[in-house]
Amino acid sequence: MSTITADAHVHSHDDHTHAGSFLSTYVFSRDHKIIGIQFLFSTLIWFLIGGLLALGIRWQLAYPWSSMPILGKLVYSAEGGQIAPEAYTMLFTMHATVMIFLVIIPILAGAFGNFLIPLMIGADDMAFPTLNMLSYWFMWPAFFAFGASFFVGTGPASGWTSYPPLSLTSEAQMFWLIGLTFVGVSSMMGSVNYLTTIIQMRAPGMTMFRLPMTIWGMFITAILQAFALPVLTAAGFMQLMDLKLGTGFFIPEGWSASNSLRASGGGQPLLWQHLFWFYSHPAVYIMILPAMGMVSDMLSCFARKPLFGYKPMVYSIAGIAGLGFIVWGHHMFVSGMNPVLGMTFMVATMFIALPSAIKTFNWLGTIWGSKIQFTTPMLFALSFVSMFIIGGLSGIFMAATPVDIFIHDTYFIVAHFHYVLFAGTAMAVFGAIYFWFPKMFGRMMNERWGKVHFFLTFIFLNGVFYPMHILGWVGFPRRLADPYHYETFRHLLPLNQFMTWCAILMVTTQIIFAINFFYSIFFGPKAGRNPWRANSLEWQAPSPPGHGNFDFQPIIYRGPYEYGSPEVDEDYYPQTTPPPTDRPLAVPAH
Amino acid sequence: MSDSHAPKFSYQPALPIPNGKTCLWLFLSTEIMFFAGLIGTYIVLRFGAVAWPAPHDVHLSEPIGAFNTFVLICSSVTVVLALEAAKLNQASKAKGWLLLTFLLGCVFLGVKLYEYNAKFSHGIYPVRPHGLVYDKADIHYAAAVRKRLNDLKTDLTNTGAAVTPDDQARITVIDDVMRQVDEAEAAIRNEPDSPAGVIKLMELAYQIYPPHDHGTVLQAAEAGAVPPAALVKFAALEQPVAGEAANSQNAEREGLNEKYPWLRLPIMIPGGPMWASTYFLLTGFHALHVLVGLIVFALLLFKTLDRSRANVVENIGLYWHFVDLVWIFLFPLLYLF
Amino acid sequence: MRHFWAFLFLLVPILGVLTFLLAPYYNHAFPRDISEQGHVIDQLFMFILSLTGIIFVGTEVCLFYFMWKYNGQSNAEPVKYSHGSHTLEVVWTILPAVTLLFIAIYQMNAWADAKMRRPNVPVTAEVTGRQFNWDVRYPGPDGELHTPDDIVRVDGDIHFPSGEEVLLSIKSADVLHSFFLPNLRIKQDVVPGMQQYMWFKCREPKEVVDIVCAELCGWGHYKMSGRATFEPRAEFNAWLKEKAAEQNVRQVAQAKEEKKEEKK
Amino acid sequence: MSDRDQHSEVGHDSHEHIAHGGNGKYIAVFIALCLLTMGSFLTYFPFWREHVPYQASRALMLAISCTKAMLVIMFFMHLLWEANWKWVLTIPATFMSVFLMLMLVPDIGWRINNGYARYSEERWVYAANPQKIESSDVKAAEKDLSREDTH
Repeated sequence: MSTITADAHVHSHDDHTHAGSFLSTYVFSRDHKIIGIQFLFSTLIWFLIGGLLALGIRWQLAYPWSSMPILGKLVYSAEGGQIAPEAYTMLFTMHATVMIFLVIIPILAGAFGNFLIPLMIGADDMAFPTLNMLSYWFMWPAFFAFGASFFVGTGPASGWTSYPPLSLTSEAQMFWLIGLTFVGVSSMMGSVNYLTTIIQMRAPGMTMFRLPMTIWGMFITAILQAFALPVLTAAGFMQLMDLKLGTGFFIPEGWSASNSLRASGGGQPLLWQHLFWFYSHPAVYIMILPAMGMVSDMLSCFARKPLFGYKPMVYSIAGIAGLGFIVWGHHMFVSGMNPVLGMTFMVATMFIALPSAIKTFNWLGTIWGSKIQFTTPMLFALSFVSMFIIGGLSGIFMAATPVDIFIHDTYFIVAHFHYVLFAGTAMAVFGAIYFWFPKMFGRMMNERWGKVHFFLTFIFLNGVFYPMHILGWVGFPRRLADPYHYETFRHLLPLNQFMTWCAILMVTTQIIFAINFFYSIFFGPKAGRNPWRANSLEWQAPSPPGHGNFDFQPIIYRGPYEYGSPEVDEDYYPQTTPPPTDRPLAVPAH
Repeated sequence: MSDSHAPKFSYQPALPIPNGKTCLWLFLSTEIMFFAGLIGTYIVLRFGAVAWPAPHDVHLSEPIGAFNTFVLICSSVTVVLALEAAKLNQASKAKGWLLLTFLLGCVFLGVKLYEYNAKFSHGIYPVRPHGLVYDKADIHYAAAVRKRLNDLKTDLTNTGAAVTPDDQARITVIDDVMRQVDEAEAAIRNEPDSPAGVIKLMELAYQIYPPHDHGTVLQAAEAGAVPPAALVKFAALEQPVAGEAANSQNAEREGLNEKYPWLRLPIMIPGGPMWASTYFLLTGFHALHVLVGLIVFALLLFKTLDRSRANVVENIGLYWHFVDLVWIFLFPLLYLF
Repeated sequence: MRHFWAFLFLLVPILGVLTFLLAPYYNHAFPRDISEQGHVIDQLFMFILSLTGIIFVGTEVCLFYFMWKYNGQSNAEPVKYSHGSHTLEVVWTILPAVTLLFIAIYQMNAWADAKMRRPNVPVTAEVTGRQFNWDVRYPGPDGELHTPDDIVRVDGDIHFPSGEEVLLSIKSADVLHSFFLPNLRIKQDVVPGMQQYMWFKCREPKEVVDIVCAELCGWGHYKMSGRATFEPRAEFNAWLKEKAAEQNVRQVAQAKEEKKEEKK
Repeated sequence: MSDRDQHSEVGHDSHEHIAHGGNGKYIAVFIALCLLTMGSFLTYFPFWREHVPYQASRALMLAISCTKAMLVIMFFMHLLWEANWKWVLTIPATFMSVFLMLMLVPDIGWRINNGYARYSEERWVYAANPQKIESSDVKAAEKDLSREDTH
């Protein structure tokens, strides 16, 4: 508090004086907003690629070995449009890799983290703008490496988990691992930067417990990345060495590949799984915590009511992070891991359901007794809650070790993580794009088409992913190019065809979103500073914010969820508006 | 550090330290996790291993390791003195200490290179698809030895030029080893149920690359891992050496590979491949961190190290101490355990 | 149409529950259980399904009700200016915690039975996963594995005695695989260099079921299938004998062939 | 290059008034570090190896390493004089790294035979040391050896 300066009105004079060359403004920009938008566009392009890869998978499951229309002809013309089993293996490997490492994590932490953190805490930029720029540009080698891996042989085909020794038999894995390393370095740079910014650069009055949930989500995510990712990077290097140099960390003695014996040995394939999941379990929270935060903000804003149980929400996020580090073993219940260890991991896993439950109840509490405005972002936020309930509850099945023996590696798992990642995070991201679009581009997106987009996506996503629970109930294994090879699963073909058509329609629906998005950037109606009449700090800045973000010194007087406060006449009470008695002290300069 | 920008607004920092230092400490926590992954791997793989070579088997010299530890400790002190000098605005003094740190870091890397060279020259490194190091003297080992011998012989005989006496001597050595390989393989083929062939191979392996630590073999025998018969044979091999080096306990026995450096036959070190994997992984990443530190020192040496740069010196110092810390754990784990 | 969105969200619990209720009638549920121990897993699954089903319906209906009741267009009441309730937080922390703890303890026994309490019987067979087949090795008359009288089959046709405890020693020859018998509710990954055990008991006298590989093992993962035949002990022994004889004939033939080649 | 000035001021205030005692303490710590290094190096000598069980010397080395680490962290990295934030930044990482290693032990550090899984036969064929050989085989081998010697 000692640092509050007397001059509370720091006008930004260099809004327009900073104009550098095109390259330094839009390409190698050090401005967190430009970097955030760069991340957004890159990840949306990868989102498209990942979606098309998924369509390939779905096509093969619905019409095995039959020529895929349009795409198959383009990509697999040599095989007459047919997806070969090698290609199928590559499809699901790269679908997961692209979606996780190049879409979800960078869109949450990279795009929204970058854009929102300084704006929401009242900083003029990140603590280290150059580091921030580097963290974006370190994604490009990753983009190239993952992109190149498609063209090496039949592409990486050991699953996104890259379990050795299978992964050590493929040359494309080298590019995959290099891509992973660059993603790791980029995330590491990003996360230390975010942490420093959030810890050190909050506006006067913005105490930790006045931060919006979005920032809490980003903060905990950054901690998870900082602590978990280095372990994966280390493991990735080890696998790279096993692949290229001839070490044997993950290779048992006397292991042979491609008919030649590998002299180096003495390692253990399970070691990779441990190190991998030590990162990748926290990573599933990296993929959802910021979304949870953004959903909390949207819910409270459009319910016009304070967030229910702010502190329990914060504690439950922290609880998820803490527990997230000691439950990785539940991915390995049937992997040959010591079953005693399995039991300890099972108990820890059961308890990680607890914070998620608390969050869900608090979201319900938030809309209780409110006045809901059914805007597009609100619909996406509500669907996040509704879908997260399904995804969360199906997690309990997997935590129950004996049940996991049966459903492990079946479509039940696929259903679970798609409900959390697609129906959860991706829907929250859509909502967040609709919500913060005015702040990013200064214009509004079209509401009517937004609702159409929501409606169709909501229907089709349930059509694709809900039946997966049923498939899993039958024991339908994932990652099989032709599950109908087995008599047990032959009768599931019609259901799979239904799901595939839903998937095709769902991907088609996104055209509405794309058109709406690009049209609105140029022709959408102009948005004011605060089109949603929201409280949090970013809405007090100009839309879009200029260099330096604020045209006044932000001073914070309250938390971000004071909607419907009896103290004021309007139903919102921005964080920067001084309490009535202090009013003369600092009036935001508009 | 370099990319902090001028503040436009006032903030309410949670920690009473500059942003650069906050960021650096956070970075160090990620580094802790990185090395935890590496060192954890080493510990569990090592203690779960069937066999692990003693330091001398793999030409690991404890005094050199201890010297390197000393060098790093010295450099830690000098960097801290550089910081103190910078804080007192004694720029030239600070630069002097920093230069000394830089030099000490170079010494560390130089010693490391020397050590690596000692491994490489003995063929101890992991390389795909086959290193020179084999876990055990089995038929694969025999095949590898045979292949190397054949290659050598073809090189010597196919040159077209007249066979020099020097080459002739080499061919004699090759033929001698080849005969032993043949004998051993024949024994394995003819009496697959008897350990005689394996013992012959082991004998050959000990000739090519004798265990440099007598204790290893004895320990392995105590654990029931070496067939006693092989031990009998090994003891017989040991006899003349014991006599020769009666007055010097640490004298190393010379193997064929050391006697004839051109031979470079595959060698048997139980647990050797895994040892090489972990050793080069750990020391390699540590050396990489040292190198990064040195680059930053070098850049810093061109600047005036007065009070305004004390922060920078402090941050790179923190990093350097962390590198030192990692070595503090690596030294006993790699050299003395 | 004011409540359009609320009713859209109401579809989630309705269709969700309906799907699970109808699925068994179309045979879209657990494959037929032929094992002695599988019902434990099935019961546990159904128990968790009903428990989560209740919570699912409760929360989703609650969400619908709030969306319907507190629609900004129809709700004239002022919003409740509430920051949360300490009592409620405690209640909905403790309740799930107790439930979860209960599930955790309730299932431990089943887990121990499945993976920890190895039955004290001789190993029936050794199964090896390799790209892309399941090989099996029966101990032969001397009851010991890795002896010359072993019976080795590599055609993916694996027989087990039914009605008695079967102990398998499983391992992998190349990459990770997973030995999955959906009809017996058992699954175990096989790890190269590691030898593990799995055990089960078939209660039906005569059954033929699929063996599925449930861990990605390469391009041919989808076709790494096998057939497990369960038959009474007598038939099983007869089958073993037949296969042993077949193997001997084959070996003799091979030996003859080799000799012929040597002569040439 | 420089960080925000007001922060540096705050940063210095917190520990400047504690008497550092000049560079003397660094030299003292340096000497202590050297002595400790020599202490762990003692285990190198055969005399020590013969008289102290290796478990004891390993524990000693680990203890010495931890002491050295604490000295470096506390004095060279100035944590002794820092405020409470140091715990927030250092303890979670330390805890997690130790936890990671501990959890690896039952599977990786204990993999030859942990009661639930063990090395497969094929693996033993290639593993570093041959398995224990039956006594009859040893006798046969010894017979072979004696026969050889008579040649």
